[in-house]
Amino acid sequence: MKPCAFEYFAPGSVPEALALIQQHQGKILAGGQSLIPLMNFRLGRPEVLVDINRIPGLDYIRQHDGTLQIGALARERDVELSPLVRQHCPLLAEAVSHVGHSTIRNRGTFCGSIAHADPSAEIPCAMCALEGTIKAVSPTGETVFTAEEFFLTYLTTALEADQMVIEASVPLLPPGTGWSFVEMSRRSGDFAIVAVATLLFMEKGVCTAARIALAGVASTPVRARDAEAVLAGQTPTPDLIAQAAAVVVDATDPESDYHASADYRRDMSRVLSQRSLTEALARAQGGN
Amino acid sequence: MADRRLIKLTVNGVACEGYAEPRKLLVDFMRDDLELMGTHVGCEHGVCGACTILFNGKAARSCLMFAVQADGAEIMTIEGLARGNQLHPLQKAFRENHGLQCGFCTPGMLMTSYELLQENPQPTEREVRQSIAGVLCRCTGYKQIVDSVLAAASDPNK
Amino acid sequence: MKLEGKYKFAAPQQKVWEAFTTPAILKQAIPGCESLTEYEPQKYDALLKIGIPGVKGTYSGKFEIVDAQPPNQCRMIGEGSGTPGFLKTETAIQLTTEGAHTVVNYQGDIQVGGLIAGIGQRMIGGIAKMMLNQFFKQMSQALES
Amino acid sequence: MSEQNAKKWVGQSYKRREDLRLLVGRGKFVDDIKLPNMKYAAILRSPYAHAWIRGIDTSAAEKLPGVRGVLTGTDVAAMSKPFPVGVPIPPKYYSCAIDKVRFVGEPVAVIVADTRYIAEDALDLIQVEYEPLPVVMDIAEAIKPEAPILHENIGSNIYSRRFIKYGDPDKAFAEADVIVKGRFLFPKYGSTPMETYAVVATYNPHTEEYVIHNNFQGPFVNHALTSIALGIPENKMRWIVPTDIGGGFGTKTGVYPYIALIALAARKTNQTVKWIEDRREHLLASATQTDRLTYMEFAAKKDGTILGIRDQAIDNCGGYIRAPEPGCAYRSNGNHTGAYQIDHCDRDVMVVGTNKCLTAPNRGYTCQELYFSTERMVDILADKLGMDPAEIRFKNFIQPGQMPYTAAGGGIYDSGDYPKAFQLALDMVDYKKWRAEQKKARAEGRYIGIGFATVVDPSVTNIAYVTTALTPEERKVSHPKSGSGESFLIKMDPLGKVHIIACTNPQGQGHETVISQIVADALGLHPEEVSVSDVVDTYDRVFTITTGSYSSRFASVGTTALLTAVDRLKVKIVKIGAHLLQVNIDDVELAEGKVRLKANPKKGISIKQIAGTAHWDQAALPLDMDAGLSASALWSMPTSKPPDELDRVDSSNTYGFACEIIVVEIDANTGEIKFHKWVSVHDAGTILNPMIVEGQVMGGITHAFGGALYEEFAYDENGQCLTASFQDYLCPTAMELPAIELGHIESPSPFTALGSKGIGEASCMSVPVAIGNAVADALKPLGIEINELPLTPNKIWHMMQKAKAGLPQAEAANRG
Repeated sequence: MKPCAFEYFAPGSVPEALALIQQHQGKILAGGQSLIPLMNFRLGRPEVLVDINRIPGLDYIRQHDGTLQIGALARERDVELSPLVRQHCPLLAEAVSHVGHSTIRNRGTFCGSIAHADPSAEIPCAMCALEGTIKAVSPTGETVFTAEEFFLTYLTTALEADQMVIEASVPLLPPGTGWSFVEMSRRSGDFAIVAVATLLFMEKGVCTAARIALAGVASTPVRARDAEAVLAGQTPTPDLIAQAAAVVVDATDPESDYHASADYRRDMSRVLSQRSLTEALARAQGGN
Repeated sequence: MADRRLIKLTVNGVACEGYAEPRKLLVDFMRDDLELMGTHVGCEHGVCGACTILFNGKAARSCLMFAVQADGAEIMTIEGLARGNQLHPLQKAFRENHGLQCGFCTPGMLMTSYELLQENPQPTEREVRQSIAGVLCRCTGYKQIVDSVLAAASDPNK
Repeated sequence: MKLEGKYKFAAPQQKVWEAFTTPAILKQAIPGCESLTEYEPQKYDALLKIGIPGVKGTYSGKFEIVDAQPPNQCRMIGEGSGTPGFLKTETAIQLTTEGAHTVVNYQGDIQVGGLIAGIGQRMIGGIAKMMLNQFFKQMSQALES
Repeated sequence: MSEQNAKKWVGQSYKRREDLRLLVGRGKFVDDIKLPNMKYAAILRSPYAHAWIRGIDTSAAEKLPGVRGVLTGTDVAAMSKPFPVGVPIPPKYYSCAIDKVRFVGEPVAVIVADTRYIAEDALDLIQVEYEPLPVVMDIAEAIKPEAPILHENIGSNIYSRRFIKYGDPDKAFAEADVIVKGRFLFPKYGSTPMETYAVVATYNPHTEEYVIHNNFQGPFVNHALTSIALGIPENKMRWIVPTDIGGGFGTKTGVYPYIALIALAARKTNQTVKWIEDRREHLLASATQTDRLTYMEFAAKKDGTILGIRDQAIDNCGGYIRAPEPGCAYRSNGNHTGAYQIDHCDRDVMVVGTNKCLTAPNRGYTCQELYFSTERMVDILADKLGMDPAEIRFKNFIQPGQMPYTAAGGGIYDSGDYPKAFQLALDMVDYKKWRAEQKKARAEGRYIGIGFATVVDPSVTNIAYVTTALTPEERKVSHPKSGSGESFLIKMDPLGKVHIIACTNPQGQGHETVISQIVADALGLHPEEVSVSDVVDTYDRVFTITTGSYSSRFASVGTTALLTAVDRLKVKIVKIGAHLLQVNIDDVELAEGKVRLKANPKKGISIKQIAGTAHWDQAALPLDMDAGLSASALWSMPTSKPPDELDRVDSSNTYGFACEIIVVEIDANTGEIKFHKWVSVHDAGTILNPMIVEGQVMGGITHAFGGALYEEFAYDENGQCLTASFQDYLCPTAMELPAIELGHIESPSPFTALGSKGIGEASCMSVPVAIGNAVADALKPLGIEINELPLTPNKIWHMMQKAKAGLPQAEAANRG
C-alpha cells in the first residue's frame, strides 16, 4: 500500500496554487486524511499534488458580518474546539466532533471534508442544515455556492477543475435556536450509517422554521423540506415531532451496503430525526 | 532516483535531514531513512493509529502524510518521551498498569495520550477512551491502557 | 449486485433501438467511455475511464450485444479489467412503446472485483446506480438532439 | 524438588521486563530488521475468487527500473512442492497460484525491487489473463453435488469428513423425554493482529541454505512443512523470529505460505528480500477462523438432564486447506461436551472448501464455534422444559469431586469447580435482581435479556488430535502423532546468576517476566537476577514440532518444562555441593541458597560457591560430571497420547473454566445492544501473575466481543471480500467496550508444576454465545431465535421487523 508517484508542489500563495492547479490539473492536498488513504490503496492516482499547507493565512475561524467564516486550512479539531463556533454555532462543533478521531481531526480540514463530498460525512450534512455557503476561487474570480448546490453526488461537487475551496461560512444562529446533531455509526468515529442535523428556530414557543438535514441516506446530504414544513408555524409537541420524523423518510434515497440495508437506513432516518428534533426542542426550551 | 527532495526537520529535539521522493510516506521516511523504528506501521490508511506521532505538537498519523510535508517541522516520537534513562510518567504508568502486551500499538497509544494530557491534564475515563479510540489494540481490551493514562494524569511529575 | 428499473424516452421505439445499438451514440452515453471500436458486428473493444474525481480507474475490455430482437429486446454484456480490478455487467433490456414514448426496462447484474470491491463497498452500489442514470440521461439527450 | 519452592514471586503482579524495550521504541519486530542490500517484495493478487490463469505477461514489469526480478506460479511449481496437509486427498496448495486461483487475494506473482514503492509500481504492469469460473461461497451450497468444484483432484469440496460416536447415542436419544434441535451459523472473523505477516529471506546458492526472519508463533509445524514445500531438509532452513511479535492470536500459527514464497523469490532473484504484508493483503488473504454451519440436537430428560448430543458440524477452510487444519473439526473433540456430564455423542464432522480466504486457528480455536451451538442449545432446552438456564447448567455440571474427569470425547479434565465458579458469577451479577428488572421491562415493552455461557477452556494442544481426521483403521497404518513438548535451557554463571534460553516465542504474553518470577522462586533469587532470551532461531534453539506459543500452552507445559530444567540444574548443584562437602548426596539438601547438611544446616556451601567452582575449577567436580552449570529439558505433557480406537483423545492437556453472565437491552427502535452488566469468571488454576492474567482475560473478551458484534469477513455473491480495509473490518475501539467485572477461582491443575493452565483464550469461547444467549433472551417475547453472528443493529432490526410483521426469519447463510 504505497502511493503512485506524483509531482509535488507546495505553493506559498493562493494565486500560485491556482496557477499550478490550472497548469497541471493538480489535485489539492490539504489535510489529506481522505485523499492519502485513497492514494495508499492506489485507488486515487493523482499525477500532480498541490499541497496548500504552506499557504499562510488560510487557517482562520472568524466572525464576520453575521457569519462564521472558516478558512481552507482550518483543521477540523480547531473548529470543534473554537469558542466562537461553540458560542455561535454549537451544531457545527458537535457535528465535527463525530468526524473520525481527534488525531484525524487534528490534520483534516473543515473545507477539505466539504470538497471531498462524502455523502455519509458529518460536515457536509451540517453545512446543509445551516444553509452555509462555500466560497471557491479560480484564476478568474470567486464563486459562492450554497451547500445544497455544491454537493452533486458521491465525492462529486460543483467545483470546476480550476477552482479551489477557499472558505466555508455559516450564518450565526440566533440565540435560543434549538439544535441537535445525532449520529448512528457502527463504531465511534466511523462514517455515519445515518446522521441527522436539526435546527428549530423558535419564537415564543412556536417554531418559526425548522431545518432537517441527513447524511448517509442518499448520494449527497439531503434536506427533508416536507418534514420541516410539518413543524413550521407550529408549537412542537412530541406527536408533531413524530409526525415530522415520519415524513423525513420521504426525503431519503438510501443504498444498501454491508453495514446497513436501505430499509434500515430509511427507518433510522425517522428514528434519529425524532431523537434529534426532541433534543433540539429541549435545547430551545432549556436555553443551551 | 527520480525527484528526491531534501527534507530538514527536527525529531525529538535533534536536527535531522534526508532525501525522499514526494510520494514517500512520512512513516517510511522516519523508519527507513531516519532509522527511528519505534513508530509502527499497522494499516497505512489512517485507522489503526499505530503510526501516530506528534507533528508540530499535534498528534498525527504519519502514514497519512508525505515526508516532504515534514520539511521544517518538529516531530516527536516514542523515542523522544523518556528523559535520559528516566521513563516519562506515561511510560511508567503503562508499565505499572500493564498498558501494553505485544507493544505494537504502544507508540500510537503513548503519543495519543501524551497529546491528550498536554491539552487536558485531568481527563475523565470517557475522555481517555475517546482519545485512544483512534488507536486499535488487539491485545489488551483497552482497560489497562485507560487505567495507565488515568494513572499518568494523576502523576504530579507528568 | 442487481440493478433493475425503467426509463422513459421521448422518442419512437425504432429510434431508441437504433441509439442503443449505434456505437457512436453508446460511446457518448456510457460514462467515461474513451473509445468504442466495433471489431465484429455488435461486438466492441472498449476503453473506459470511470469513477469519481480522484478515484478514476481505467478499464479496457469488451462489450457486446447479444440475443438481439430488434427493436424489442437484447442483452448487453460487458467486461473490462484495469488497475482497480475488473468489471462485468450483463443487462437485459426490453423496449416497449407507450404512445409517443418508449419505455426501456432493464435488469442488470454488475460484478465489481478486485481493489474497489474490497475497499469501496460502501459506495459501489450507489455509484453504479448513478452511472446508470447518467447513461440514460445521455441517451435521452442524444435522442432529443 | 520444585514443590518445596516458596511462592515469593509467582502470584505477584510483577512488572514486565519486556516493557522496558517496548515503551521506549526499542522493541524488535521483523519490520525493524535491515540487512545489507535488502530488496523489497510486493505480491500480485487475484481479483477473482475462482478462475483459470490462462497467461501471465511480466515483461513490462521486468523492464521497470529498480525491478530485480519476478516470480510467478510457473517458477513456484518448478522450485517447490505443495504443502503437506493431513487429509485423505490433499489439494495442491503451493505458496502461489499455479494455474488456477481459488479466492480473491491469492498470490499470483511476486515482484522484487529496490523499494516497496517500485515493487508496487511493477505490479500494475503485470498482465494476467483469467478465465473466470463459477464460485461457491456458502457452506450448505459447497457440499451439494452440483456445486462448482474447487479442486479437480479431490472431486468434491469436502476436504475431510468423519463420523464419530462416543458412548451409545442412539440409546440416549431413544430414552430421551425431549429432543431439541438447532441450526447455527458461526461467522468468519479473525485475529487481525496489529502486526501483519512479515518475512525477510536470504538464500545462499553455495551452501543451499535459507535464512528466514519471520513472525510465526514458533517453529511448530510450519518449519517442518515449509521445508518440505521448499524441498529441503529442515537443517537447511534457519528461521529466526525476533524478540517481539506484534500480536498473533492464532493467525500466525497456521502454515502461512509467504515464508516459502519470499524464500523462493529470494532464491530466484539472488537477493535478500523483505516482504511486509500490508493491511489490505492481510484482510483479504492472510487467515481467518473457519465459518461453521452446525445442525445440533440435544436429548434430555424432563428434569433437564442432558443425555446426548447429535450434531453435524461443517467447517469452511476456504480455497485450500493447510495445516493445522483440518484441526478445526477435531481440536475440540476432547471437550465437545463442555462442562457437563454428557456421555453420548453422535457426530458427523466435515471440513469443506469455498472460494473464501484460507483459515488458521483464531484465539479459542473452534471452541467459539462449538460453544455457540452447544451453549445456545442448553438455553433452548431450558426454554423448552420451562427451566431457568442457570438451573439447567447446575443440573448438568461435572462436579468437583469427579476431577480429574474423562469427558465423552476423551478430554481428561484436570481440575475445576464449575458450580462454585458459576455461583460466584451469579452472585456478582445479582441474578435475581436482573430477572426482576427483566420482568418489569417486558411489561413496559422493553427488551432486557440475560445470557450465560459456562464453558471448558482447553489449553495445551496435544498434536495427536489432528489424527482423528483419520479413521482408527487409517491411523493404524499411518505414522502416529502425539505430544505437547516445550524446551528450556538454564545456565548459571560463575556468580550464581541465571540465564534462561527459551523458545516459546510469545506475542505479548510476558513470558520473559513470568519465567524470571518462576526461576527466582525456584532458586531463591530475585527476578532481576534471571535474564531470559526467548526467541526462535532454529539453528541455536532446541525445539520439537510442537514448540511455540499457541493454544495457551505456556502456563501449563511451558512452566512445567521450565521447572523440569531448573530441577535438573538443582540436582547438579546438589551433586556438586555434596561432592565438595565430601558427604553422601542423601545427606544434603538445597535450601536458603545453600547446599547444606540435613543433620547440621549450619554446615553448607552456597550456590554461588558451587557455581564458581563449576566454571573456574572444573577439576574439582565429580569425575563423571560435565563441566559448567547448565541443564535443559524438553518436556511433554504425559497425557498427550494418540487417540484410542474409539477416537477418544485428550485433545488438550489442561482444561480451565470460563463463565460469562451478560445483561443486555435491545433498543426497540434501532436494534442496538446496550450492556447493563457483564461478569466474567475464570478458573485457570494457579494464577502466576494477576496483572498479566487480567490483561489476557480482557484481551480475549474484547476479541470475542468484536466477533459477536462487529468483526466479519464478508463476501459478495461473486466471492469479492467486502471488508478489505479497517473501514469495513471493524475491530472494537476503546469506546465500544462496556464495563466488565472479572472474578476468579483457583483450582490448581494436578498435571502442571505450579497448578497453572492457560487463560488467554477462555472468554473467546464463552463471550460470543453469551451475547447470543442474552440477545435471544431479550427478544424471546418476539419469538426470535438467535442462531448467527455478528449481531449488528441492522440484523437485529430486520429480525424484529419480521417478527413484528409475523413473517418467518430468514435462514442464516453466508453466501455474501
